[in-house]
Amino acid sequence: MKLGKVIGVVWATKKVPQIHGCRLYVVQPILENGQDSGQPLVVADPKNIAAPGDRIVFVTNTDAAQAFDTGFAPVNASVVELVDDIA
Amino acid sequence: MIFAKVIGTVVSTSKDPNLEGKKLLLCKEVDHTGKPLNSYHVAVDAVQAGEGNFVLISYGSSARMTELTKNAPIDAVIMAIIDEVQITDPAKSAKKGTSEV
Amino acid sequence: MQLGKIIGQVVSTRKEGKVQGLKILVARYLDEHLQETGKTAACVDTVQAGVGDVVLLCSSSSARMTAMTQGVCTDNAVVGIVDTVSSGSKILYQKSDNR
Amino acid sequence: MFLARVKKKVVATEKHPAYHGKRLFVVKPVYPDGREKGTDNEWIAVDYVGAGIGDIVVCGGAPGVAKEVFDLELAPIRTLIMAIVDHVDYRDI
Repeated sequence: MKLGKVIGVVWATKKVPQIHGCRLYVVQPILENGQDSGQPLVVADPKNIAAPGDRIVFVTNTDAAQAFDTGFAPVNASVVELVDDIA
Repeated sequence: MIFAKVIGTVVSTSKDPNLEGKKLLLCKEVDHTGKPLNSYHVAVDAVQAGEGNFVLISYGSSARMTELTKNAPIDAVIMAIIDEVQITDPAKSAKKGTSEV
Repeated sequence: MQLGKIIGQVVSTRKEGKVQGLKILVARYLDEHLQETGKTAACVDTVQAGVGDVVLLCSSSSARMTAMTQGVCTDNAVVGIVDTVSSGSKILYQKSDNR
Repeated sequence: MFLARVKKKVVATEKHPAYHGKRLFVVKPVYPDGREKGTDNEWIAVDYVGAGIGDIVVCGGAPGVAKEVFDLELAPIRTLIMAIVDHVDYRDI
């Protein structure tokens, strides 16, 4: 899992049924000190946790599908937590 | 997921039975501003995409997680057609001028 | 999937149990303009491809999803022989009959 | 699996149901002698062993591991803190 910052929204009307109603964000991976780390990527938000501007924790690869109620969705990354603070 | 632009089609007759009836599209990877990156994918189309479309591709084992691609030897699938990418952080949006998509 | 061109075959007498009897081909990766790149890969053949064919290469765990490669320790498989690649009205590649 | 140092705690109220009651830490991979591996190298890991800030830990995970150890239906969890390291015996090569 990694830390990221939501920097944008991807609008898509035509998508596979598994991700209907799920928002897709452009996320910039960041370090704990707020510094950017690597290239932005698209992250799904199945539980509607995040909003643009938020710091989040996201999970990648096979485990990303587990964030959906069905455990079955063609996504490579999912939001799992909204970060309040890092102490 | 990665951003991509559909640039062509791939036709194959002798292929794995699990690939039959699936449309294969040639997709160039781009970044969120539409700038072409240095890689491409041949992806199975799950959303009736066409040439010129700006799409999202899911890759690796996640690509098998649609009804269409379940249990098929597919490692890239087009799972959404993008209408718009809205970047809220002005410092990040389209640094290189206008989008090419 | 990636596009590749078959440039040879791997001959090996001692192979892991399930790999035995499978043809392992050497493919050179092609870019989106069908130009050869410097990278090559060894991949299990599932569609009787031959040297010179342009093929579809499937990687990672998806490579084990064909009838032939189920449960086989491979992470790269040839899953199709490409006939045509076109971009708009432009034909980028057309398979010739007399290969 | 990799060796890492626990750096900070991530505080969150809104989370995926699988994360309820779990502690998250920022961990940085380290060499056996405790030096950090690069500056741009940082992971978020779910605590399974009761680690604290400053500890050297063993982190890792594979698809499905979290599902098993936490006995959950769905677990979008990849990186786990699996062990707290007392000391590392190693030889420089």
